[in-house]
Amino acid sequence: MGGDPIIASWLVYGCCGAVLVGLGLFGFMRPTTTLRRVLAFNIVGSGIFLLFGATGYRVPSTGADPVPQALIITGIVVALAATALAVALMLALARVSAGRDEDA
Amino acid sequence: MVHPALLVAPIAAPLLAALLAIAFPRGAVAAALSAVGVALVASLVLVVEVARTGTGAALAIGGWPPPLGIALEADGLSAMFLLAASTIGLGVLVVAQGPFGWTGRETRKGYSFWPLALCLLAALNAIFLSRDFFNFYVGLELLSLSAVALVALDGKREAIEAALRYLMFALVGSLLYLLGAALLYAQYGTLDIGLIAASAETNGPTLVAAGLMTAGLAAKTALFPLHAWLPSAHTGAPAVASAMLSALVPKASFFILVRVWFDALPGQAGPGLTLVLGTMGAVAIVYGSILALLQERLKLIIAYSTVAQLGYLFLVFPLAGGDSTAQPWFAGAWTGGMVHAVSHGLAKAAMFLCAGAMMAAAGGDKLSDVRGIVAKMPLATFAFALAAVTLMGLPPSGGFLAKYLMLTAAFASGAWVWGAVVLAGGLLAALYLYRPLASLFAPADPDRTFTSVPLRTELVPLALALVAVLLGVASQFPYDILQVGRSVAAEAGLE
Amino acid sequence: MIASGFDITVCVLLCLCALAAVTGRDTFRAIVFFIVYGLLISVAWLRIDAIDVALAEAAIGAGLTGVLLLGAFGQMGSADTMAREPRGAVLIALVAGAGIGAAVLFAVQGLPPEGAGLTAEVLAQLEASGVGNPVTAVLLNFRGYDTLLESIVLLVALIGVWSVASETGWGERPGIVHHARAGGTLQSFGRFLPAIGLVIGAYIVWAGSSGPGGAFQGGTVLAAVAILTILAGLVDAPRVTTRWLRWALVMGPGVFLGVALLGLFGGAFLVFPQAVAYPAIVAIEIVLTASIALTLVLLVLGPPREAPQ
Amino acid sequence: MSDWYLAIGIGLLLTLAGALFRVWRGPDAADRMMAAQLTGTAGIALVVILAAASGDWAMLDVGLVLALLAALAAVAFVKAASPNGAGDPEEDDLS
Repeated sequence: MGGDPIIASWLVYGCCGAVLVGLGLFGFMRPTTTLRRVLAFNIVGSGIFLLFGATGYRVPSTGADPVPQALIITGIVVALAATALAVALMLALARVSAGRDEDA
Repeated sequence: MVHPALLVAPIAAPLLAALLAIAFPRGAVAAALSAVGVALVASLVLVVEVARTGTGAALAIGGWPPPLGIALEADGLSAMFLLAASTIGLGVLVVAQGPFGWTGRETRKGYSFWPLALCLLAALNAIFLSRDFFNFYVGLELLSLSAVALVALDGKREAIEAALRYLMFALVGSLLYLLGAALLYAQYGTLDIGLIAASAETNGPTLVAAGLMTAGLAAKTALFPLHAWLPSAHTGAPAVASAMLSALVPKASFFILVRVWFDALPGQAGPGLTLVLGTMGAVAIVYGSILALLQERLKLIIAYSTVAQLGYLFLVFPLAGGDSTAQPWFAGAWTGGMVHAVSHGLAKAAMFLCAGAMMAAAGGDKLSDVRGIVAKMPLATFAFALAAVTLMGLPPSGGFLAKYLMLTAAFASGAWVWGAVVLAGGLLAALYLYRPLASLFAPADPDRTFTSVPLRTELVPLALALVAVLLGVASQFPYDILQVGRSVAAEAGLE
Repeated sequence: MIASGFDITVCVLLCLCALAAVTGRDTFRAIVFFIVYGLLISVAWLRIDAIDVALAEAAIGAGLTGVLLLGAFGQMGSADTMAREPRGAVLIALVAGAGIGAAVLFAVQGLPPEGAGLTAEVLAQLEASGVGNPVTAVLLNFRGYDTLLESIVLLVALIGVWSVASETGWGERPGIVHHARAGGTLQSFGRFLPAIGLVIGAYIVWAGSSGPGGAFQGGTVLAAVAILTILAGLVDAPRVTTRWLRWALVMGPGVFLGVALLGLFGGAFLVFPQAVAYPAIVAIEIVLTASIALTLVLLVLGPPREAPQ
Repeated sequence: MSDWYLAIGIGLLLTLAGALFRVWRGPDAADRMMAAQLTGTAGIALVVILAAASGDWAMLDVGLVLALLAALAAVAFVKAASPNGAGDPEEDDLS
């Protein structure tokens, strides 16, 4: 059993990243709540990271390219910072509009 | 060869001051003013050096040249934008001492403002000096997060709502940009602008990458129809913050867009893309102007004017990059766009600061509130009028120089439609600025009283508006500076 | 053959989780799917040999982000209900998402299959960088400037989070008051896990100089420990006006920036001469870890709470 | 050798898929939480399998982190289910 892979790992994960980006963008743009939008934003982000990381693994014999890995770690942290700010704004908005009609 | 400290100071000094302001809020004002002062001096020296030597300055951070490391580089464009950002930044911070200065007790707004404003300025400078597409991304995120927090600073429901909407646009804009940068790296194995330019070719992945970057950056620059976040965000923020948000923040994403198409991928913009960007810019000019005409509040007029004025920036793409033949007027169109970015920044900051001062004096910013304020605040009113001259593009202002260069290019290349848009934009600006001006200069109601405001809130916008005019008076100097360090391709337009 | 089967199964499950997280009306379910998604994506990272990223994704993506979203959901309660979805808007989102996804797919499959990126350049300079882990070398040396800015992005986000406090809340402790039954399961969790977590976190920071790991991953684990004890109601976060807290927050980026500026005396910025590169980077990593961990804890907790009535 | 490990990995992924179905169906928040915790266990097993398959034992660190963070997620689940996000179900039982 075994044998050569039918399709290179990097291409599988690269394409998966592209699909995740599409799904996440759909989730971001469809009419929904802020919390769900923030969640979708994180899916778009991780899709981009996966795609980026996968393209760094095109020549498995040399190992994964460390530069995209480092950039992705930076990106993950930045995404968390943005998520935290969005959540805080969302909760603040809920607080100041408590008692008033929430429709947006 | 300039000392590396000159390139580092505009970024490091505000960052250091921001850290200080977080740890030791009592010293925030002093730290902020001295740091931005240092940044201003450094960028002034850079501009002079760049003009004198006719070459840019570069520094490989950590001694690692690209592609492994990141390089800072100041060409003419960087130097001009740095100088504009530091000038406006210093002016804004001087005024901000009033509402946000240390009052003996730490407050939510007084504590938060300084680190946010300083990081915003540092992020701008970092972007203007960078040559690396991922470093641009980190700079953009630093810029966006501090800008969003400044929008929300007021704490009212409208402000928080505007901040949230702004954040959503900014986040998706950054992600699309990052996706493009990732694809470029996957294609060329580098993120450095110069190295990408050296090996760039026209192929599918490159075009998708550039398209994604363009879409993301256009959303961050509030290009029509992706402008929906701007007016509410800029009016919801405190006036000093609005000055930076309207004058500077959209310029950073525009700056990156210019780097993408003119420096990294010269010759790759097809006529379709430049037509789309130019058309959206033209629509923005008309749409923003009409909405500015319909507003009753001073800050909203200024904010919609920003939507319109940002439209001009995108006319650079068809004017300086549409055709396949290199022509002398392309350089003129490109330079015109950049001069417009700088002079609009100065004038818009002046206007928002005036609006802030007038709001403080009149207790509101409806046109009826500020009616006849000239008697009480002649300097601020004059500053507003001077800034209006620049936005309308009247001689001898920087706005005139910008529009003159763009018009010349438009008519020389036979692209008279774009020329007509530039002309119409000037007329529309005159129209929508006429109403606030008429109101400010009207005779005041005899029993209307205004609160007194500190003199510096009038002097700073006056100084900024004067600089915007001077830019046009000394027209040769900015023109020459902007040519320094331009690649041949950029000299000849996008090809 | 088997390898491809494994990869494809992972990707299908990933896409299913993402789909479930972005559709439907139940927000709680969406968040649960998002957490499982983070877990699967860590597995994906291991398959493409990116252990450092897998660690970051496990700690941040599946961990802290999920906790942040769950916390927000718990506090939003019924405020997080959705208005009716207009068909047209859903369709536009569908077309835009599918269009961009397809364009990216097209770009990915059009990439040259042999791009090795900068692997060779990084490995050639690895010795000069002072550390043995190529990813850490890029993060803290070759592209240390990005990391410096990133550590400040975290701080700016925190100031932004704090700045939306209510006017009366300034000076209070961040986040809501957590409580748990004395001696209950939650409290025992909060007493038992931190010891293990501290060891794991410190180990991951330490391992980062030679193998997978580093300041961000380790800092996140340490942050998770602190959050756990706070959620268990065992300790309360310090007031946002506490002086030591603020100095500790800026210490990491501050030391990093200071070391970077030292280079200016030699006409360079952010240089690590090879002789001192290893100790310098490890020292920066340690202070950076402390600041990052603290910042992350406070980011997850949220703005200072309302003053007690 | 590594193919055997990956084959086992596919099996694990299938059990994980089963748990995913439970997350989707619910019907209670508690069902979803339990199913998610189950996927956490499967995920750690996957990490161990992958470490064995590639012989790179540094991958086990990822398993450690996942295990620790799963505990935090469990606590967060419990918190999210309580009325204002601050409580403890054991406490609520008593009151």
